[in-house]
Amino acid sequence: MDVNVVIGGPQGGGIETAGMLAVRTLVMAGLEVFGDREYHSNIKGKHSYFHIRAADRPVGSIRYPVDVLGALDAETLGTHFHEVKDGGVVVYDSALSSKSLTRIPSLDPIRVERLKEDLLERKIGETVEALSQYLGSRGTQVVPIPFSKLLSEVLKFPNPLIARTMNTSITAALLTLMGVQQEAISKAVGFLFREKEEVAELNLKVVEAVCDFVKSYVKREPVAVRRRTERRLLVAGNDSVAIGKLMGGLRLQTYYPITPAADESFDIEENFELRDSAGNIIGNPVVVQTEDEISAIAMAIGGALAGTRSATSTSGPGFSLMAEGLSWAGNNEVPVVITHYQRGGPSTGLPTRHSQSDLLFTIFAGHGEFARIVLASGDHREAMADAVKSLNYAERYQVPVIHLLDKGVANCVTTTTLEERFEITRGKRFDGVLKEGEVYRRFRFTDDGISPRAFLGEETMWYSGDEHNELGNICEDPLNRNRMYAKRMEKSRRIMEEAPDEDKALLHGPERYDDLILTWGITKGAAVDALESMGRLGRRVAVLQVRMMEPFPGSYISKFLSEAAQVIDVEANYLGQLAELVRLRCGMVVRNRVLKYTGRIVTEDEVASSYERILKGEERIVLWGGE
Amino acid sequence: MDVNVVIGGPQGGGIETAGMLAVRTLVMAGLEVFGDREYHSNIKGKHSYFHIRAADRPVGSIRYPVDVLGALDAETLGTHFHEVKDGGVVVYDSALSSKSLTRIPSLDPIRVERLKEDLLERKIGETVEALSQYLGSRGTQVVPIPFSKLLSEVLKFPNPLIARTMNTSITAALLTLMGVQQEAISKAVGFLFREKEEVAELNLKVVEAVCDFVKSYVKREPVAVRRRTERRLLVAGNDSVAIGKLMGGLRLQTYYPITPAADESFDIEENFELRDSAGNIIGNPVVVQTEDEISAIAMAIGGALAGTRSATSTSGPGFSLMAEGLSWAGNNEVPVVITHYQRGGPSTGLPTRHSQSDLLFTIFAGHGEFARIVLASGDHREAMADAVKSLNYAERYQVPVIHLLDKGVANCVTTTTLEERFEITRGKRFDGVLKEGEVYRRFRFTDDGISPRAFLGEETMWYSGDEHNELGNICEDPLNRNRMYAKRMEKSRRIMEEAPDEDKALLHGPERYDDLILTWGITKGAAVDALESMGRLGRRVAVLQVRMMEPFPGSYISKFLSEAAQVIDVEANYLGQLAELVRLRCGMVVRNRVLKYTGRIVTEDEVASSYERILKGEERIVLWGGE
Amino acid sequence: MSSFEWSSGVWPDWCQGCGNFGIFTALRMALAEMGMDRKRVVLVSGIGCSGKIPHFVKATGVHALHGRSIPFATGIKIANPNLKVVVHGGDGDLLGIGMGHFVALGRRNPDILVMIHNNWVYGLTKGQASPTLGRGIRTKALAFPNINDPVNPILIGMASGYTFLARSYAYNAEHLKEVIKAGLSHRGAGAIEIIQPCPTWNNIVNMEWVAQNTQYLSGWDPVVASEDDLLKKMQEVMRLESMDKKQLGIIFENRFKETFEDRLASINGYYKDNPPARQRIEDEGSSLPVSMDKTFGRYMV
Amino acid sequence: MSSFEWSSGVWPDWCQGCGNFGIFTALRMALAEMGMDRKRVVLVSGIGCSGKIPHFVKATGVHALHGRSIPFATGIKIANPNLKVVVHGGDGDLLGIGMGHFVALGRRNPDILVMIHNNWVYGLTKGQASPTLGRGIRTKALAFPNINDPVNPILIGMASGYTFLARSYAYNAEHLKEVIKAGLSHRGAGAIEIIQPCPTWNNIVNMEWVAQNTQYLSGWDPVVASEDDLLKKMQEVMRLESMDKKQLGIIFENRFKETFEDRLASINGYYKDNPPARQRIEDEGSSLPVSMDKTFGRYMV
Ligand SMILES: Cc1ncc(C[n+]2csc(CCOP(=O)(O)OP(=O)(O)O)c2C)c(N)n1
Ligand SMILES: Cc1ncc(C[n+]2csc(CCOP(=O)(O)OP(=O)(O)O)c2C)c(N)n1
Ligand code: SF4
Ligand code: SF4
Ligand SMILES: [Mg+2]
Ligand SMILES: [Mg+2]
Repeated sequence: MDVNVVIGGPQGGGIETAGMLAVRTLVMAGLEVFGDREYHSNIKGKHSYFHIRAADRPVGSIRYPVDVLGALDAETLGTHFHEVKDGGVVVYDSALSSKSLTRIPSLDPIRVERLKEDLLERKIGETVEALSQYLGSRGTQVVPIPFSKLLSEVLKFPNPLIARTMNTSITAALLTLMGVQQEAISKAVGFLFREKEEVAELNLKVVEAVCDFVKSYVKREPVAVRRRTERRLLVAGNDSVAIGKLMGGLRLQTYYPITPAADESFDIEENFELRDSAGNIIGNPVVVQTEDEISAIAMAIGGALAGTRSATSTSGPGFSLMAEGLSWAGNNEVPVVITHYQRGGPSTGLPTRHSQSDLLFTIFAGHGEFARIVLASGDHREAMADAVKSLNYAERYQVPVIHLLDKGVANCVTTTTLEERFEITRGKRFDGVLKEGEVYRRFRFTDDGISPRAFLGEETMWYSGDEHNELGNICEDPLNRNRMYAKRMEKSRRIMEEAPDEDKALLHGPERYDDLILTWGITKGAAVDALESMGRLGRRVAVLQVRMMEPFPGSYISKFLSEAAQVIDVEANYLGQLAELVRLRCGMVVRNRVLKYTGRIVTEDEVASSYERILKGEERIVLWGGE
Repeated sequence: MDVNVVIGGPQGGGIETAGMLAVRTLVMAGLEVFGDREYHSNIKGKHSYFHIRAADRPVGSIRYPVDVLGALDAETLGTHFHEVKDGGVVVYDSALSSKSLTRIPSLDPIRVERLKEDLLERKIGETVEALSQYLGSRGTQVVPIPFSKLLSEVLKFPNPLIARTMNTSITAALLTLMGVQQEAISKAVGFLFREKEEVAELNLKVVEAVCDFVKSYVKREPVAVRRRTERRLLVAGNDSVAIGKLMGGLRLQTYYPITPAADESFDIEENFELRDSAGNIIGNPVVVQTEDEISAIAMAIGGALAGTRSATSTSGPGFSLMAEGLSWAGNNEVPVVITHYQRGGPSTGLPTRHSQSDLLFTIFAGHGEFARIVLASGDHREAMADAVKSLNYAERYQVPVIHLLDKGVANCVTTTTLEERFEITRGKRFDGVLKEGEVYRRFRFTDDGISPRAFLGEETMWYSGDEHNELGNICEDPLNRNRMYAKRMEKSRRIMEEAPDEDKALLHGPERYDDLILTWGITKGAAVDALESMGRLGRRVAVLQVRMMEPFPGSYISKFLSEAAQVIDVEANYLGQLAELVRLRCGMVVRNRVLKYTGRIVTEDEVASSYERILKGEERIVLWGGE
Repeated sequence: MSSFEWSSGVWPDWCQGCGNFGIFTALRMALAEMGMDRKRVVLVSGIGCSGKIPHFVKATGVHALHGRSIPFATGIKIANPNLKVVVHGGDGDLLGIGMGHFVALGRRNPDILVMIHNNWVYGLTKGQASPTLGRGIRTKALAFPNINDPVNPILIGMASGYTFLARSYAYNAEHLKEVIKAGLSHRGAGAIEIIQPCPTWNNIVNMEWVAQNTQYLSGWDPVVASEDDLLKKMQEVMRLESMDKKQLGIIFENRFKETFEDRLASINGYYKDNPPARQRIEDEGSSLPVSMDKTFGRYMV
Repeated sequence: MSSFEWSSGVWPDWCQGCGNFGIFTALRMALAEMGMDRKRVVLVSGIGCSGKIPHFVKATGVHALHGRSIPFATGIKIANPNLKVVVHGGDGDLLGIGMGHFVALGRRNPDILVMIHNNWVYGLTKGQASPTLGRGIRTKALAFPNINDPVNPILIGMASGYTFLARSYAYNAEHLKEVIKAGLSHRGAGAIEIIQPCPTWNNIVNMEWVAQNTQYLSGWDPVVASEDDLLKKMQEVMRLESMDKKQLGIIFENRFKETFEDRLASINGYYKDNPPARQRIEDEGSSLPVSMDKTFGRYMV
């Protein structure tokens, strides 16, 4: 089983709940689920949708065309109808039938033009009615449901309530049409509204009424519920990172609100009572909303100096503002973590859309030279573990760590397994022993280049953004300069020597391969999912997902690349930044690049078909799928 | 002739004037002069010195050991004595004789330790007296002059006045000892103090008295005064850029004070009345000191939108803060110029010292992807011309331009010739013609990718940091996104195609060479000056100075590199950032790297001797010369 | 010209009932009634729901960076003082991340009017506390009651040297329009705090709250009568601002301070006739024939 | 412990006659007299001549970034409220580039004392006008008289919610010491404007100027007596600050406002006993045994 569903409607119109309801239902039915949220930089009114894929094997991407489309408004129908499989299912409120598809004020004028052309070409009229006839004629099962009538007649709901439960209605209908049992839907509803009993009850009634009504339309096999025993988490990437940070000992999170990072801080704030299995509080983090990102990085540094595991979480514009603070942290060997969720740039760009276009910037951000770690997660499980690793790396090497994520990971939801314990390494600590007359030297030269760290309050010490001597006092002496500079820089070499392979890169697929897909971040999911269909072309294909971006595991990566006949870079930016980085660090040219910068995530089929096109001789492929 | 002089003393103690007096005198004597200023991040008291090289051929670097040392204090003697040639000259106030060399509170403890060891090893006592005996024993001409006595007896100067003219005294003495005629010194004094008649007079008297006294010590040939007819400018790089900007039509400069950039803004402010040859005002720029660098870039962008040639000038920390604004300018195709003078990093680093460590940062700064130009000047003449070019490039391609300089160029002084006219190209302008009902589209798609630009006030228009349509209104449509993104990015290709070779890189030395020194910025001067001595090793050596760093002229550079048996990268940073960039853009590995990050500029002899060491098989050489 | 003609035609994507609609309406009415030349009107905005407003207005719009609308606007105004430059931003934008620039504007006093869309929250990022939210208040999206004290834009504005300060209410378009007109007529740095309900995130400040917690100024003369009157007026403003209810209307106006444009002209005699954006900088593709001796004489050897 | 014992031994590289020497002396005297535990004292500074002071003091020093000492300090204080955190910065640092943070500190009211080394210039970058320099004044390095209005740190501080505000003079070490001691004893955000002569760049503010333009407060009670007294006190402060002469002494103290530490404790019951820097986060190299159900139950399926 491998089903793709889109539920769309106006932003703020309950799409979020609809999507989470569908996701949870499908998860409860024992399926593997991956859900992608797409929304405008807008609070209410613009088009938004949830794309859900459910399968009986783990998935990390979405696919087009979709099997089922649920529309809360006419805009959704006009926008997505062309993405529905012939033979698929389309559900909407029959009240929409007479609506125009093109006279919709929230629709971008460019989109209106394109839609008009499309309708004209396909010879479809401009109403929902006309569209549904067209779809029907292509074998699609079109199910306009008279929800209002149904809910007012069966449940005696007043109009506003009908509007408010429209999302549940549509979702219940489409899940039923997919063959999902009512019980699973009801369970999910119960969970989602667990804190609002009344709301839950109303929605449960809606589910009942709708399922009852839709039953007769069901043409699909019932989805068999698989019982699973292992405990899993259903999370967005933001949640994953929050959980990882909490498990990893984070106790100070600073942030300035920005999409798609802010939810993580919300999460930490709400989960703040860490309890052990006996129910006792074992610590609680402080989350501080700062006046700007400059303050966010500065406060996090302050916390780190005081010995607290500290992090800040941001996206591109905020990260730009942190460049100066990052450079201070580099100079002062501060173990601070910046969680950076990339979104569409440049500038404000596409603030709620996906991107992987800050890779090179994170590696070189901040004036001057200093060691840093940039660790990029490719899925939700990694995001959680890497949040812990980032905190560990930071303290172990006394360097700033950038945990690099993207809007894809941040906002997509999926299930992941649970590690109950993570390794925590706090690095070299000052043992409190000083000889008579000796003064604690924060930046003492040592054999391994790491100075024992005392926290503020444990000893007197100095920090300075200026070049400094071992004590931390300003020093412009050229020879001290050479030594202190090298002490900081040589950490990169050390980190590379000591980092485990799994932190450097992961190979997915066969160990011996003809061709290799090079990728990172959420795009990995699409590449891995595409392995099977790519494999059908007669060549062995594997996916190399790079994780450590700085220091870059050049020779480790080179080894994999050099074993491939063709390397194909797939990522969500214009330049092919990972391919550029590979050229810089490995001296190898990856000419084949499959790129997407529309702000929508790369899909499984885009990877598969691009691979095919590359085999046929194309070099640079620019993708554009998804609305 | 090729003479090197160091004049040192406490910061704020007149070293600046002493150096400029010596420089001007030597220039007036018809010599080619290059002067390097070294000073701590301190206003008064820490050690500071001016290193001047005078030769009968153009020079762009300094050399060690030096021929003459003039010391205003004991610290200078202790710090620099080891840099004086055997047979050189050392001048100081005889009143210093009994001073200790090591008990000096302003001296860095690390330096004290090293000095003590050095003195011990050389078996020198810890006083100035002892040192001067040692130097005398090595054939150095030591000239302690009883200035106080001289000036009080001959000129009847009171003590404070003696102190205040000590710099002129020492300078006059050392110039005389070098064989410079009194007339040249007096002329230079007259010029330097041209706006303060009384001070000029006093100093002229000092010169007379000192020259008279020193005459008998002179062992050198008199420096023959060469009369030169061509008009020249004696400038620091800051001045060069200021002049270039004014000639280039800059009319709004915003800045937040920072070393070593701020002097440029002072310069513009003071030169603000641009007059034509008839003496009429032809325009005057506005210089605004902003509340921070974020504001500086934002205001400059504002000015550029209004149609004013606008720039801001900064160094590392300020540039870090401008990353977000830069990204906005990239997204909105704003012709704004950032003049970036690199200094020692990371963070506050060595704020008054030289560095070339922001190269990769300037290329990748700012979140998201967008086209920009990074143009690096290698000397004062280029700095001036490139200031104009930067303004031209910015408007022609509607991109932000980073004019990349370093503390070396900023603060070193030298002469340069004068171009009285520069080309000015303002790029594609909106012609004011709109069809009935047509609205001006700031971001119109055109064949050459450049939209005709209207200034604010000429039409209504929109700008947005969000992705936008042709009108400039927010647009999240994926296909518009792809087009608008590509429109911005493809400028890089166009720029590379159209840029003249001289803006890409310059080859110095023989056109056919065995080995090639790869370098940029002020370091070019040392490499070019070293050509002659490197040539003596039996191999043909040339210097390739890269100027355009982004977009990078990969194939142009590759051609030069591939013709060399050995390529040796020389620059003032730790990584060898230009070599890294070459690897990234040309795919060529430059293994030999000569690097200096003490904050002191690379000298001619360091290049020459490093080349020799490289030929002998060393790969990475870290330099540390200069105090 | 009717206010309708000041609509760009771009669909305003604010939530139903958002106070920004009221501001949008009042702004257009003010521009229309004042007969402004749309080419000369430049609306500069920050990032936030509020920051989108320039797209909807048929005048020039510069949708700048979060917190940086003021320096963008200042650069525009300095380069071309003939433009009418107006700033729109959220409370987070102008008084949080942008506070440094907000204060700097007062110190310069250019002829720029700043409209603060005050909804007590970060609207576009989903309802976090903004700097104007009262301590102890917990709006919809907050996990805990707010623990920061609010800033009062009027008091901060006064301490920063603004020469025009007013407060109005987004749903009273008529009042707001008049206040905007007064602000646009004032020469110097002005700030209008606009109480802007955000029905989506701010469940405290609704019409009822406004009815109970605001009051229209009456009998209040905001204008500083003489330089000697300044202290008294400022003390009075402080009193007004410490009242339980927020005062609506023009609160403070000081006409004695030179604008930044005048100050620039005072040190740069050519500025008024020849501001940067109006200057000639080339002559048939060449730089102007500068006299080296007169201009750069000090560098010549 | 004598004040001498609070010297680190690093040579202070200020110019002869610099007011920073006075501040350095007074600070050490205050720390000595209060018998502070040097390990618990953290001096956080910005960049500038002023910013170097922590290097010279034998306590912990964090020489941070230009304009960012306040957020550095805030982070330190939040992580470990048991530290005594003091901020030193220049007028440019704290009131120019750092103004946004200066205001934010007032809104939070943590127990942090800010010392503003006010010399009216950017000392370390060679004498440009700082935000406190009066309009029309032309100090040594300026090409033209200053065209910006000065900010008054006391008034901005008051508008921002500071609970302790004072002014003193660098060359009156005794007075300054007492003011610092009062500031260190106050619980909450405090700011001391220290008139700090800069003989190198500021040729206006010298001893004579100070003698003629300042006056020691006498008979002034800075303490807000009751919440109802607040407005009156603030109005009075405004009067004091509009006088021709700068008032020296403690100008304003409000003891009614909770500190940020208290506020954090109010929403986070474990904060006081268990602040971030004191929390256990691992158990023999492993993360603590968090109860998944109790803590992350909402994500479980
Ligand atoms: C540097 C930066 N940080 C964060 C953001 C994310 N952001 C977008 S809007 C906004 C705040 C909006 O609040 P406010 O200024 O009050 O405007 P409102 O939406 O309430 O009108 C923020 C923080 C950003 N765009 N840029
Ligand atoms: C981001 C940044 N911009 C600029 C500078 C350069 N800078 C160093 S000190 C200083 C200003 C000093 O003035 P002030 O804060 O008044 O301190 P003072 O030297 O007068 O004590 C500046 C702008 C910097 N270090 N960092
Ligand atoms: S979130 Fe609030 S401020 Fe933003 S558009 Fe909606 S109602 Fe208006
Ligand atoms: S420049 Fe001014 S503030 Fe700086 S050390 Fe010298 S006198 Fe002090
Ligand atoms: Mg707001
Ligand atoms: Mg200062």
